[in-house]
Amino acid sequence: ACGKDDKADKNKKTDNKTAEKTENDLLAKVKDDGKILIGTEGTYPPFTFHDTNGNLTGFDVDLAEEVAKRIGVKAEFKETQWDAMFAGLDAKRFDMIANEVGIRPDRQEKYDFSDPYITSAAVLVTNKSNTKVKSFEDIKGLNSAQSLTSNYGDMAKKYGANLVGVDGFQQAVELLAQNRVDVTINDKIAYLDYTKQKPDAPIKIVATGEDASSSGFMFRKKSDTLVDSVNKALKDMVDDGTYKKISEKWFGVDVLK
Amino acid sequence: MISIKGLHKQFDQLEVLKGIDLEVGKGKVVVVIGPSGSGKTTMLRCLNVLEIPTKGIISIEGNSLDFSKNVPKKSIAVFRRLTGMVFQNYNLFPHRTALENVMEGPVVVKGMEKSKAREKAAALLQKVGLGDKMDYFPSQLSGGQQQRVGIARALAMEPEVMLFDEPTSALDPELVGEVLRVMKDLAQEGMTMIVVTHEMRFAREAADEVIFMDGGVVVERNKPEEIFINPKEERTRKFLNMIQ
Amino acid sequence: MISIKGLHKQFDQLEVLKGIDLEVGKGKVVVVIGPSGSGKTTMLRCLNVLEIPTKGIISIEGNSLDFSKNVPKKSIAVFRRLTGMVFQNYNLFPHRTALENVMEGPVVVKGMEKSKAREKAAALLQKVGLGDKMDYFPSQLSGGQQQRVGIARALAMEPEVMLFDEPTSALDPELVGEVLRVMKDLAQEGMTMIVVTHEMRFAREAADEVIFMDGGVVVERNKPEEIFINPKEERTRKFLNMIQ
Amino acid sequence: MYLNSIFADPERTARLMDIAKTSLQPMLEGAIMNTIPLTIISFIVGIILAVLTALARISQGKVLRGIAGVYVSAIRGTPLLVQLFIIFYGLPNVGITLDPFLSAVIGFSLSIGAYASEIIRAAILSIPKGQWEAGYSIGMTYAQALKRIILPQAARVSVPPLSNSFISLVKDTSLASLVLVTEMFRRAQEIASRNYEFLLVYTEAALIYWVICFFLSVLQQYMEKRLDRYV
Amino acid sequence: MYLNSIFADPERTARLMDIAKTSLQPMLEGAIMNTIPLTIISFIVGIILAVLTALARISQGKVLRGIAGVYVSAIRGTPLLVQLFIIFYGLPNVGITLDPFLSAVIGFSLSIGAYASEIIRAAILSIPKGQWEAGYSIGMTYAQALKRIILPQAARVSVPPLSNSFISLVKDTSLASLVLVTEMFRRAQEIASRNYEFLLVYTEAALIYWVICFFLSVLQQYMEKRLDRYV
Ligand SMILES: Nc1ncnc2c1ncn2[C@@H]1O[C@H](COP(=O)(O)OP(=O)(O)OP(=O)(O)O)[C@@H](O)[C@H]1O
Ligand SMILES: Nc1ncnc2c1ncn2[C@@H]1O[C@H](COP(=O)(O)OP(=O)(O)OP(=O)(O)O)[C@@H](O)[C@H]1O
Ligand SMILES: [Mg+2]
Ligand SMILES: [Mg+2]
Repeated sequence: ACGKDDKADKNKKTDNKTAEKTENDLLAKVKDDGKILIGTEGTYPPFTFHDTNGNLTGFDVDLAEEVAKRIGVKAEFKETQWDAMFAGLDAKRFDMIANEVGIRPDRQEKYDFSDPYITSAAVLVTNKSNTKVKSFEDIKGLNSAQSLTSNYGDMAKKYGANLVGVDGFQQAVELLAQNRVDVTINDKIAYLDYTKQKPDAPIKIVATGEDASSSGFMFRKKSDTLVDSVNKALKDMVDDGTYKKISEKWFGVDVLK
Repeated sequence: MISIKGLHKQFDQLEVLKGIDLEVGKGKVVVVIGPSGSGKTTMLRCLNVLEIPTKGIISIEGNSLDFSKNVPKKSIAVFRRLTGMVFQNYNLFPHRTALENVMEGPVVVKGMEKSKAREKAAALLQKVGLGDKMDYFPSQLSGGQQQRVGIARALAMEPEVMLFDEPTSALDPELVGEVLRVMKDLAQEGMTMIVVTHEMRFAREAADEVIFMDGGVVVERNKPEEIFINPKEERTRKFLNMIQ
Repeated sequence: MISIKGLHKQFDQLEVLKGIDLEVGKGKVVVVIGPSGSGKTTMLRCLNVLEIPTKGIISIEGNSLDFSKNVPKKSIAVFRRLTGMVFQNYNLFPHRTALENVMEGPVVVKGMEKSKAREKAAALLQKVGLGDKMDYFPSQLSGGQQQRVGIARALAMEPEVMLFDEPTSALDPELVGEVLRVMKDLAQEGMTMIVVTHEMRFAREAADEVIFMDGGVVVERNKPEEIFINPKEERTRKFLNMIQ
Repeated sequence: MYLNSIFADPERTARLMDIAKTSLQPMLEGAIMNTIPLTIISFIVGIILAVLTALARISQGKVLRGIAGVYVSAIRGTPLLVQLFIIFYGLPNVGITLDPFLSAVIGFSLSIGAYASEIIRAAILSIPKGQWEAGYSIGMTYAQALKRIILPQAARVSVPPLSNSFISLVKDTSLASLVLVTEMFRRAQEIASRNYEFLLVYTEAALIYWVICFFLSVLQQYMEKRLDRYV
Repeated sequence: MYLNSIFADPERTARLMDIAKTSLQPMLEGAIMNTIPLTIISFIVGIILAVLTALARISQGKVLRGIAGVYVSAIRGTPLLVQLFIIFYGLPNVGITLDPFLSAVIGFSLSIGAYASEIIRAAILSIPKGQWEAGYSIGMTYAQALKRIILPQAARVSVPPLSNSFISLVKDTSLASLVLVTEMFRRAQEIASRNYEFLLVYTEAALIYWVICFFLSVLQQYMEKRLDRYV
């Protein structure tokens, strides 16, 4: 680097500084832009899905929108598949993920989470005609349809089931109905939504897990400023009853705990 | 003995053969001449049943097909083996060597043992002067050599009559001679032959009879020395003037 | 005036032209004969610069290219327009009508206005006797007609010299005449022509000189009446015997 | 059994009919707004790229030939999904952040460019050398002969295989949802994930694709006929 | 910037390197156990189907031609994903329940059968009529001429476009995960869904695909050369 390049170097440094600033202060950036980019699947009812008019809606969507409002920015949702959601967050195409993402230690290694906003139990689901499986202990050696993206797979493995990888709950149910697998472990709320839509589905809950798991909004690491204000907004919502209203709208009960 | 009676061939609207009658005695050599489009090729193709005539009867050595009725595929395949066809542009199988080209018929159609077929094919290639080119692919042979392989391939099926459709017209002038020589040898050995060609040397030296076709009919037939020097028909005279 | 000096052409190992020297006066007609592989086509292609000679000098009407040095692409394109080439197998553009084939050069290469080019092309087609076939595609024309379109296409570029590579050898015998007639007319109008052909009638009637090539060199050159009746070289005599 | 159960249960039949009806509009919207424009734009850009690549691959220049060769091999050798992934989620890491639609166009064009270049290369090589020479002999340059003589004839032989590519592209655009383009199949997924009738809704989407592809194959036949005019 | 950030952060670099290393084995396993066998079996079955379809489409029989035409149109016109979906999740509704691997083989074979039939049909039609006639003239039947004369020559012209299909198939097998076949890309998804490095792991999978496709294109070149022997 001779003299001539010095100036360019200097420019770069200052550039870097501003970049660093916005990088460390995501909240400031979001406020600057007046909008928060939220990644979501849009195909996971009742959390994030499209209503009959084609509009994106759901529990996570409503919550995220309310949070954005309280931060004072517009919520802009970006819909894509599960894998692309993570890559999109890494690539800074989204600031936050609102997709009922379970808070798990391995995820916390790479990402930041908000405080949990929902707690749900795991349920063991079988075909209606199945009389043998009565508890989680019974699934040892049986085939369990599990999505790659959920923590229920680990649970099934823990109880000794053989995992059959599927892309979502719907596929698992299809396999159960056709007796191609024996069981699936999944989110109780998702199960309830499914049976509401398809009351004649030949499936039933045979057991409910004791330890419930909780989900939250997900962020890139070092998003502290944004996470803090999101947490604050969440807390305010719980305090002033907004959260309860949204929860009851979707589930009829309060699902926070 | 070959006999053609009332042979007609129609393509869509176009009647190409308008009633051909012809008899060729065993061992005779007939040369067919005539202007382009007069139906020479079509007649040969009908004899090899590559075209199905509209009507007419063809018989070769007692086997006969009457095309006024529906002719079953099977009898066509059988009849086809009575004639050997040599094409203007050779139509050798490009993916087979000279030897394999000649063996193909005996092995596949006649079910001859490979070793026997190979022997036979080698002898035939020897006969047409290609003893040293047996393992060459067609693309590695000159036009004259390819045409001689074509002759050997047809001979391998031991046909009653050999049909030649302008066998030398795609050849360089200096390569014409080698093919004509093989054909003359065949004639001398007593092979019955019908040859469409404008090589007057061949007609003069090897033909028993020359036939002049025009507009789908046989206009004139005569000994070569007669027809060339003293054609009876005006149309024949005009045509001969044009090509000589 | 065309002059070729020390023209050599080598393909990989094979030396095809081994030093050709030739001069052709303005308005003269030269016929080139010789066995297959003797280099006749290669010589014509060198004159049209479809092949780049290994060494040698070609000059046409004062423009000259020396292939001992590196010749820029641009001068090749310019030089190419001095010669018009007529191919053995016509090489017409199949996706263009007869008229469009002839217009293509003037419009695309010379940038002539379309209407003017159309007029000119029509006149040329008239001249080669195809006034009524202008809107036909090549596939709809007989070989003789296609070859005449090929001649018109070359003439449309107003070359100094016309090169013909066996222009009639792919034609049916009765179609040969119509092409030769057009060529004879051209010769009479004073076009300089180099013609590779084995049509002895044409050589006798239209050539000022006949050149016999063999093994990449000019073996003998003479007036047609001399060379056919009384060739000086043994090789020439042998060749003439074979093709006649 | 399936059909049985449908007709045995009039309520279910009605539900399915209703879903089929109401899902038609959003899917068609997705097709018209995104699937079709994406397909057409990518195909056109891809074909231009393919011609250039084909020319590079048959050119004399070794460097040019090498670059084109690596491009074709890399694109043909790796999944389109990953290519789109890299364009949309990978490039921002090196400071290039592209629009969803633009990313999709780039991804699909690169893909068509690689596959079609092989087709066009073969087609160009199948035109007899004599056609080049006839062009040269009346004084044409390489570019002129290519444009006026060779490509129009190469077009004729390439129409059927290029249609194969075109028709595949129509359906491959469903990958665009990965980069946030709401094309038709994404709509189908949205609808099915709400009512869980995946089989029905996907089949309906397949039928719409079929209609589009049918029009394309009619276009193909028309082109073939038109270009065959002179044969 | 990305590269910068990787090398600026040695911990992250080490993590990525480690993921890349440990994910190689399961992916290769998926490739060897499923991706490759699935590709090869489906391609062979598909080609047989394609030849039969091509023959049906150029045959005289109107019914045969019609059936073949609808088959080709339906398969080319609809997404492979939906076809697999119907085979695996739809057929049980009418009482046909198939194995995952078998379902995948059927789906991919049907697909190759349709696309390749167009290629083979064009190749057969490109063999000069004189070759059929030369076969007939020495007494061959249709079947004999086809097998001994026409198909071997058609093979030559079809190798490049069929390789296109083959290479596409390698990557299309990633759809097999939909019907529960754990092929390579599924493995990649499993791995990435544990460590969330989708971009890295997918790119690694793409490289493995590339290697497989590279071998295929070497095979293609060998076949082309072998079949070009006599030209
Ligand atoms: N398959 C076909 N369909 C339609 N017309 C045909 C067919 N084959 C030949 N013809 C027509 O039949 C007529 C006679 O053709 P044929 O080839 O028998 O003549 P030829 O005497 O052999 O002519 P040439 O000397 O040019 O070979 C021509 O007008 C030709 O166009
Ligand atoms: N592009 C090429 N590469 C290699 N060899 C070639 C090429 N073109 C021609 N030759 C060889 O050059 C020699 C002369 O060929 P040329 O075509 O000039 O002969 P010719 O006198 O025109 O013969 P014919 O009468 O057969 O047309 C032949 O041996 C030929 O094989
Ligand atoms: Mg004929
Ligand atoms: Mg020549």
